[in-house]
Amino acid sequence: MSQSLAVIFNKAPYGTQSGRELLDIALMAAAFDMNISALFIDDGVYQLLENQQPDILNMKNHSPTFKALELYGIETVLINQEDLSQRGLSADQLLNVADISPSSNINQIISRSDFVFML
Amino acid sequence: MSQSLAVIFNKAPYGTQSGRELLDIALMAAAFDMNISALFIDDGVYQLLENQQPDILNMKNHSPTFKALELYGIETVLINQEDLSQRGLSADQLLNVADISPSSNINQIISRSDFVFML
Amino acid sequence: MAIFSLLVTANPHSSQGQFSAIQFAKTLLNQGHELKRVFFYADGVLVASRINCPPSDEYNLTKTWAKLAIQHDFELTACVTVAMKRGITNATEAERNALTGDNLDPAFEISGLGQLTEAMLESDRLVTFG
Amino acid sequence: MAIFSLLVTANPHSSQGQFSAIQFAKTLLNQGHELKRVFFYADGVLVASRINCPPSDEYNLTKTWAKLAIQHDFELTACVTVAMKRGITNATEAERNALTGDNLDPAFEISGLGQLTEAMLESDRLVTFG
Amino acid sequence: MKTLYILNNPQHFKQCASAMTEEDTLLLIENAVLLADQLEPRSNYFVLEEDLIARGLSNNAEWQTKDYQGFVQLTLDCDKSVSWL
Amino acid sequence: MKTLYILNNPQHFKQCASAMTEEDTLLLIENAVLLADQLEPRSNYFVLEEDLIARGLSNNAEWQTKDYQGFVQLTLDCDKSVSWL
Repeated sequence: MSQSLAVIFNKAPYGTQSGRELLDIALMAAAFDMNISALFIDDGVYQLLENQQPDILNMKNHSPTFKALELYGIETVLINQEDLSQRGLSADQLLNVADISPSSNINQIISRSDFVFML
Repeated sequence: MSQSLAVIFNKAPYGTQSGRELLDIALMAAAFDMNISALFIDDGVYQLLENQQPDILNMKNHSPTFKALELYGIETVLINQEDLSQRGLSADQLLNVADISPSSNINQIISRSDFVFML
Repeated sequence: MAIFSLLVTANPHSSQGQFSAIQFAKTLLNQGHELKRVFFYADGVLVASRINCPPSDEYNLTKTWAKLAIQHDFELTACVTVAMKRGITNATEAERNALTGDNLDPAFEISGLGQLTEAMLESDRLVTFG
Repeated sequence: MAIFSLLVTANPHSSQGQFSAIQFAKTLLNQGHELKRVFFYADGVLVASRINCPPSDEYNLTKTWAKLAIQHDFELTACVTVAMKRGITNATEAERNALTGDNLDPAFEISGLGQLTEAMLESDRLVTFG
Repeated sequence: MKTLYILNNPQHFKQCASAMTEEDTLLLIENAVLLADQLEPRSNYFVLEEDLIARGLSNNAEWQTKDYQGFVQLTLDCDKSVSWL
Repeated sequence: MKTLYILNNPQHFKQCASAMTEEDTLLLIENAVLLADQLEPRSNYFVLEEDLIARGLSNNAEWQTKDYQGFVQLTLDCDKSVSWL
């Protein structure tokens, strides 16, 4: 059975630039046929907001790359329901790449994965 | 009248290494005859704990340098009373370089200083 | 019109502060104010390496600072102590410390913390980006 | 006895993670375990510069990793993409990107993210220091 | 002294706000703009518009906004600025 | 899977703890060791001794301690480790 990896996005984009570098780990591991989950929790839920325009500050917009997750065969892409609603965000403000999921489900994936990375 | 500078230590030592670099700014400005205050608030109060031994992890112990503050003519060295007691720390655990002071007094110094630096 | 200096302590590779500082600098210059000096301290000095090589579709902060400074005649000064520690050095300091190589971008200079104090005393406003 | 690999993402200049990683590496080696590879990613790659020059009374993390790796025969691998962005480069990459200088310490190598995945799959334990 | 507090880290809001007096001004920048969705607006609190737009949050905030031109002007209107890190 | 959570940032304690199950273990390292003075000890919570000593806090904690040898052993006793950043 192939090994599993969960990458946890828990920081908002741009203020820290870890999102893009964590995403690169997920895409690489997918190429090695690992079983990947991408999990968006806490301020990491802001990574998936639509209409990001960091180019007005000359920063690269890495959010379109999240659409590549499916292309790379990464099917488990979950965003934490409680963290979304606590921030007053709703599904229609988000890129259409993640399923909304309760904490208990997300925690189960963290617990079951062979490797877990944050950045 | 000479210009005044307040440096605010608000982070614990070693986990982040900003304490030493902030201290260097204070010492340099003192050499320019600026009127310096060194303020220790929040987790910055841990900077002044006695018996630090970071050398066991091969990190340099910069806490003795706080004793140089007086040598450089920096007389206003204050540690926040509320932040100390909230962390269960008492005066006898601290290097003997700072006066314990209420927030209101510390905030007044921040307000009155011409320059304020954190790191 | 006012004279500004900036203190930039933000890591150019993993935080936003350098982008914010450049935007702030451009805006104040557009408004006709003067920029005297940008002083780089802590991880901020990492921007001063001429061999920083971001992907071609990303902004090159080092070159942007350099271009802006030449165009508007202000100083880009990195603190020597924290720069040496972080592997940012010019030929002179490299030789003095027996290092095999140097990497300071020619638009930047390495100097002491006194240049920060001087900037504080000789500018109307000092703004920090960390 | 187990085979370990480490993932080190901590900034060597402004956080503690590299000190912790070295302590962890020394301890596991002392206990007779094997260290296969230390993979440096994000700001962790900054430790791979041979011109890092801390004050003489401070620990030189670059030299410590180098010495430990030679002594115990494990690999020090920095991810090429994030290293180039951060101004960490070897002669080959410098030439390819028309950079005027290089700074990779000879004990380190620059390679792709695949080396991290390989370390994950070929070690009993992977521990991250960020 | 009328002070402009510049906050870029949402986790330091409480610390920063507790140092402010009523004549002081607060400007949220970078990731601290996320707070504008979570905290009550005030007459002396502002949020940096470009950082909201960068994050796709431009329509949400009830806070007063400043663009970079306004940011520069705030540093001149106040006697000094404190970047709360 | 029995997991060792390694926490170095005190501000992320709540996040980290809420991801843990009862069979998991928590080790506080670096600046997170400061939490040992502020939180209740638990049977599956440990704090890294060297980091306490480094900060002059060695006498305070009521928490169970592990030294680096114990830290390495914990990573072997658990099925995997998660460094919560």
